[in-house]
Amino acid sequence: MARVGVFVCFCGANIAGFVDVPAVVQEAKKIKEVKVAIEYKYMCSDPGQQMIRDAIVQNRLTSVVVAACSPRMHEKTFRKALSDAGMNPYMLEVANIREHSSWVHQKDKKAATEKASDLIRMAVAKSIANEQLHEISVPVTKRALVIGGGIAGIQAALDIADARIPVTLVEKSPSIGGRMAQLDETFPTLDCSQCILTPKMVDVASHPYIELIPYSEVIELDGYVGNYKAKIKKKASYVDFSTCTGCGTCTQKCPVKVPNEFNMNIDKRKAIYTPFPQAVPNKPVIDAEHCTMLLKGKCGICAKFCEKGSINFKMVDEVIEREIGAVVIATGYDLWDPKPYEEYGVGRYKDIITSLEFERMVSASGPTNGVPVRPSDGKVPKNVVFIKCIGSRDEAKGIEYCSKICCMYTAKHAILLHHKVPDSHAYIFYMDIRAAGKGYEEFVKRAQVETAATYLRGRVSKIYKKGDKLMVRGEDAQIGQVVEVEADLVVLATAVIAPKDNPALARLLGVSYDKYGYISEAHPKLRPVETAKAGIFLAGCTQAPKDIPDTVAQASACAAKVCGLFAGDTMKKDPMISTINNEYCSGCQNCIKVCPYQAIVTEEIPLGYGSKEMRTVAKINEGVCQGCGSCVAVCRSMAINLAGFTDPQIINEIVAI
Amino acid sequence: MEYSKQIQEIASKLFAENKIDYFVGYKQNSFDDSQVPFLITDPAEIPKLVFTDQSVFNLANYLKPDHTKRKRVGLVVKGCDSRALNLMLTESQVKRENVYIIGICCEGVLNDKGEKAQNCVECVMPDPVVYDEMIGTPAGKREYKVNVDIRELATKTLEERADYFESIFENCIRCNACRHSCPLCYCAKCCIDQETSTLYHGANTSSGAMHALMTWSLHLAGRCVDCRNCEKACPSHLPLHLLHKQNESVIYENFQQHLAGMEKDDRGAFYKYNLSDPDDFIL
Amino acid sequence: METEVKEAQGKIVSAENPGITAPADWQPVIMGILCNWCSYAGSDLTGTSRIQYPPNIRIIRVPCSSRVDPWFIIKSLQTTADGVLISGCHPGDCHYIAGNYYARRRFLVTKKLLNFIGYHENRVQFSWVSAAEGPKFAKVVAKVTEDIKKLGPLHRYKKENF
Amino acid sequence: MNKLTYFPGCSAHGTSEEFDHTLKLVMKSLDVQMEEIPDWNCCGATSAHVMTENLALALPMRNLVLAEKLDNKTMGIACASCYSRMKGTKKHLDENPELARKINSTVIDEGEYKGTIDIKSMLQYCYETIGLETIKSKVTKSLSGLKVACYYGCLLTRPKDVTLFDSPEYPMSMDLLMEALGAKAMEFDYKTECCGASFSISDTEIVESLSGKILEVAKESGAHLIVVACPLCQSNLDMRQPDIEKHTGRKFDLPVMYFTQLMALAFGYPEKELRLPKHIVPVEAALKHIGEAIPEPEKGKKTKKAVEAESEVE
Repeated sequence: MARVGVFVCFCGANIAGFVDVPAVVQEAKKIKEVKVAIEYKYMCSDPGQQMIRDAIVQNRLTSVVVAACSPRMHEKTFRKALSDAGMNPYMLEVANIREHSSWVHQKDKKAATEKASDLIRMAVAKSIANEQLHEISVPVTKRALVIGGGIAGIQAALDIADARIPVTLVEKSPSIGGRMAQLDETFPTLDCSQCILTPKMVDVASHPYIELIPYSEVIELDGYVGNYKAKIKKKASYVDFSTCTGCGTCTQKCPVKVPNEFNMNIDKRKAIYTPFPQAVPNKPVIDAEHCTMLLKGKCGICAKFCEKGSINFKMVDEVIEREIGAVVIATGYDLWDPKPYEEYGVGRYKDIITSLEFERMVSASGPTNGVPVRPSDGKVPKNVVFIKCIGSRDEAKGIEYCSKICCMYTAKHAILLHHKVPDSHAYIFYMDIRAAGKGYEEFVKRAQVETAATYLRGRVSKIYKKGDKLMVRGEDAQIGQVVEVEADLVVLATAVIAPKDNPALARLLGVSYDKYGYISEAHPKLRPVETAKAGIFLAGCTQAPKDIPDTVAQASACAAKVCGLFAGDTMKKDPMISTINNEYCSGCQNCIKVCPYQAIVTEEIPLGYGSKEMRTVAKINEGVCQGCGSCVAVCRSMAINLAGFTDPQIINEIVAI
Repeated sequence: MEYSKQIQEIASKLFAENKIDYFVGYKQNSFDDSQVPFLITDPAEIPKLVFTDQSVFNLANYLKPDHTKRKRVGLVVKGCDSRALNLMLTESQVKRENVYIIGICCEGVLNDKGEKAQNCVECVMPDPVVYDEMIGTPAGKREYKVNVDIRELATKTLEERADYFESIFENCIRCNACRHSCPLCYCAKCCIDQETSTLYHGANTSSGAMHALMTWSLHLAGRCVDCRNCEKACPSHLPLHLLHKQNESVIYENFQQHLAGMEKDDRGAFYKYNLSDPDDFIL
Repeated sequence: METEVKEAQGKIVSAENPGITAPADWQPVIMGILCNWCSYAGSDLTGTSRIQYPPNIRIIRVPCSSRVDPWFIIKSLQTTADGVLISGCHPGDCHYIAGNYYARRRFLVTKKLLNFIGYHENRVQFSWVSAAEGPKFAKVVAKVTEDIKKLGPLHRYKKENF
Repeated sequence: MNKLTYFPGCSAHGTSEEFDHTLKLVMKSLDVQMEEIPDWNCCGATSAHVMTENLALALPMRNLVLAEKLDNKTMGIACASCYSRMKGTKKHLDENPELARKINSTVIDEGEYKGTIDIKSMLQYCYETIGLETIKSKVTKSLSGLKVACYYGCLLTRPKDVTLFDSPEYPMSMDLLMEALGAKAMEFDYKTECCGASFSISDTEIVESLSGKILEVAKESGAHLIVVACPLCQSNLDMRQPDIEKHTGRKFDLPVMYFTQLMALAFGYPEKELRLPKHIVPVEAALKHIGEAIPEPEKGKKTKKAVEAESEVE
């Protein structure tokens, strides 16, 4: 025989003001299973919870009904109170008499009171059918997979690994480092990017808990949070990293020259190459698209000169598997191609370059040894025009959003230009200056004052050639006139866009992405580093344009999330999921058809007791089931039930009034 | 329609080649010209097998696990029966290799008044949709027509309909013959018999019957193939097809003209969805 | 088909069955089954923003509209309720990806079937209410309550003891 | 024998008579029969569409209705702004059939508007319909040695979604046409900049500054003359050149010719057929360059390198 306790909350005047609480309590007392009914000012307060705990013990209650605010508010609080009193927390039912009665029927106290009593009757009836439930614990594989070896991936990997959790870091290019490795100095402090990045890269390579898999891609992911299985394709590098010493002879000897993507194709690299001197791992790979040996079967010079014999032209792609518990997506960003800006003569004029090309030029280790030059004639430019918002904030030609970092790096470029070419002058056409961030506004000021860069507010309408100069015509909105600047070099601050294979990756991981191709977060404010899929997190520009500080912060946040997920050997999970009574299951497998999470599988059980013949029935995968109940409603045999919302519970509610 | 000979030949062939353990067909009734389902294990009985327009029953019913004990069965099916069988295969109640299907291109069977049965007049698919051997010449898919009784009832007032159906439910004696005769009611334990639910389905009252029959028809919505086995089995001669045909017509016109058991791997209208499904009835 | 409701000598005359009348102050009971993530949250919002609506509805919480088995509706109509309102997430917003699409199909067939055997179509109603649509929830409840008041008390298939 | 419905526009019979004349010559030798629309009316350019929208639509619409009567697929338009008005109107009417019916019934008695005809500027017609190969084949006197700057003006390729022809910012069709005639089309950035047309009466100073810019850049490019496809452009750049020179104190003497004139020349018509006297800035000097050898600029080599850049072996 059920023994139910009913605890009615005044919620100050919130409930008591519009519902006759004592009357409600009297009504509750009339229900035959109700052994005790108590009212109190604030049930959620400590004394309130204490009353509940005491009542449970004194009256040997089998279930508890709290009539108060919405269960979405305090269900957890009261469940805790139950378990503190040694009762199964899932024997609690909450009657929502505030949001559903006192607050919405303030003009009719009688009706509100009746309704409150009804809601309590329903809750009592339901609680009688409640079953004791226990948190489900799912085993977790304590290994994280980080996709992308840029600063975001590096930071996330290091932070996770420092917590002694093994990390597999997958990078699709031959070296980690990403975009940040291409930068010269970083705003707003102007500390050299290489100097702060390369030590971290080395840490990654040497960290006992990090498995670095360069020149590879994730091609498959299945399983569920804590129990993913990833397939990783190692692209053939044609160099045996285990024996290669990275001496670099092969790269010197290789006769094939290819545009160097790391330097934005300003100079050449070889067909066997390491992307840049500080590359990690510092081992060369062969670019199969250009190596004459692989293409035509001639040459093979690198192999001749390699003392270790590490070169192996027979090498093929290899697929490896890893069992992992969580994934961090950190695929970074691409830059928008300014081709559509025909009125600027993009593509026709060599002396119009993008910011990243400029960045490589001013980089000390860059193709021009740190001196910006005009691609057309190699002269050092005196007047340089920087144009912002190329593609950004431009529905007509580019994308609507603001790329966030251009204002700052353009200011940086003006300063760097001044450092490298003291007698030069920078003109900056801008729409707005967006310098929100620690030390950012000051940095822009510095560009304007120290380096006397000329900031012109307005769009450039035209660039045309005059002799070997480029005439940049635009509006200066502040003086309301058209101005023309005679430029030696024009630098376009092109928009930040999502990597083009983001959507493909998102589909393969089963996470969602927005119309631009950026990976979507679970909640824009409250869950900014999680995706909607449990156990998959995101860091850096793969979510949206970000500067380095934000990226690093988010990467560390991901690490914290991963560590949280891996705390303890098992994950705790809400027990309100489907359960199958396979005695009743007739194996029609319609539940499998409707389950949105592939949480139902089939299993073979004996036809009858001790029978050799087997029959097929459905089986719930507790780790995957999210408890939506779709399967319950389609199960004609009523073999499936949803813990916490079983048919008996709901029917009890229906018939209780 | 007289295929007794062909069926006998096939049956004896199957037994001879030891392809089957059972053969399920029809046998002439001794006392009148009606027929009864006939399950044989002994080839000697083959001559008793018949098939005419009196072969009304849906023999797919005899593939239910508890009937055939998962043995290999030779089975005679008409168009509608084959659709039911198709669903049983899709819902993995029957192993395809365990059943040898003799599909009949049906010309329609007779009702007890001796005229062509209503469901045969309105039949959309007289040919077998799944078979190992086909007898007769395919007539092809026919145009779907909303059941005549449904159309007639639609013209009645709400109150008239209510009274009519209440009278139907009052006459139900809850013998569950309809369920047992339905090839698609194969559940290991029917929800109506379950301890947890008997309480709610109620006893032998009009409301109990209403609840049971409504639940039953909703479980068959998008699956019922209109073989009318249930009606033939009903001792109170209730027009059980009304509920099923009503659901069928709603599903047909709203969900891409869905008809039960026509294609393989089609589980019925409730086990898939379409983004453009009607939404106007929702506030 | 259905005759319009008549207010005859202070009595409510059922639009479903003119034979049935009820006192003018008769209040229907409406069983509301709401999905946890959109509609229940929406109804909470109605409360927190103090939007008033008729007190006739009794709310049951389920995780998703796809959890609603048609026989909950039949059950309600047979026992305590004069009408049923079922509410879930808008198409595309389902917390469980596609639950409400499956539910939508079942609801349509159930609604038509009930109407077929003699229940007025307004007895059972459905709505999509998002977690942000507090005002809409109030409107929906008001409308459903109004409709069902017109129909008068439900008399058929009521079970006294079970 | 191609047939073409021809809409000359007001200027063709006046200021730009040489355009009209040479166009007819060229079309003859290209074996195209031009049927001028009988009783055509003003396209309403510049004035109508700033007054009332419906008038601005009605005027071109009447022409379209007349054009549809002589059943040719295409209608060719000499003047760029007529072209813009007509094509713009057609697009607008096709998108708003209701409006089309209204205007048609109220003001136009010539018949029903069907919206069947395909509108092309004469340049577009030469480039797309006739094709450069055919034109090359007709060249008897190559213009090699002549450096030209092709000026398209604002309307020939704009707005993009109306004209659906060439690039709105840096079109190349006329340049390629000129190359086909043997002339050298220079890199010219101002090919689509505004010449100040609509101010040519009201505020000549603006015209002078804007057109001046164009002339300046054209001069920079090293061209001997400017090629245009629009009467208004021609008159602005040609007629105003002396004043502009007076103001800027720079000597341009850049003749401004219609592409059809050069085509006629290349097709072997005698110079007198080109109506050269009509030009303010004398043309003869520029045409003397025909036959000169142009020193190959190092630009060509550069591009070759660019090709190698893909992958080269030492």
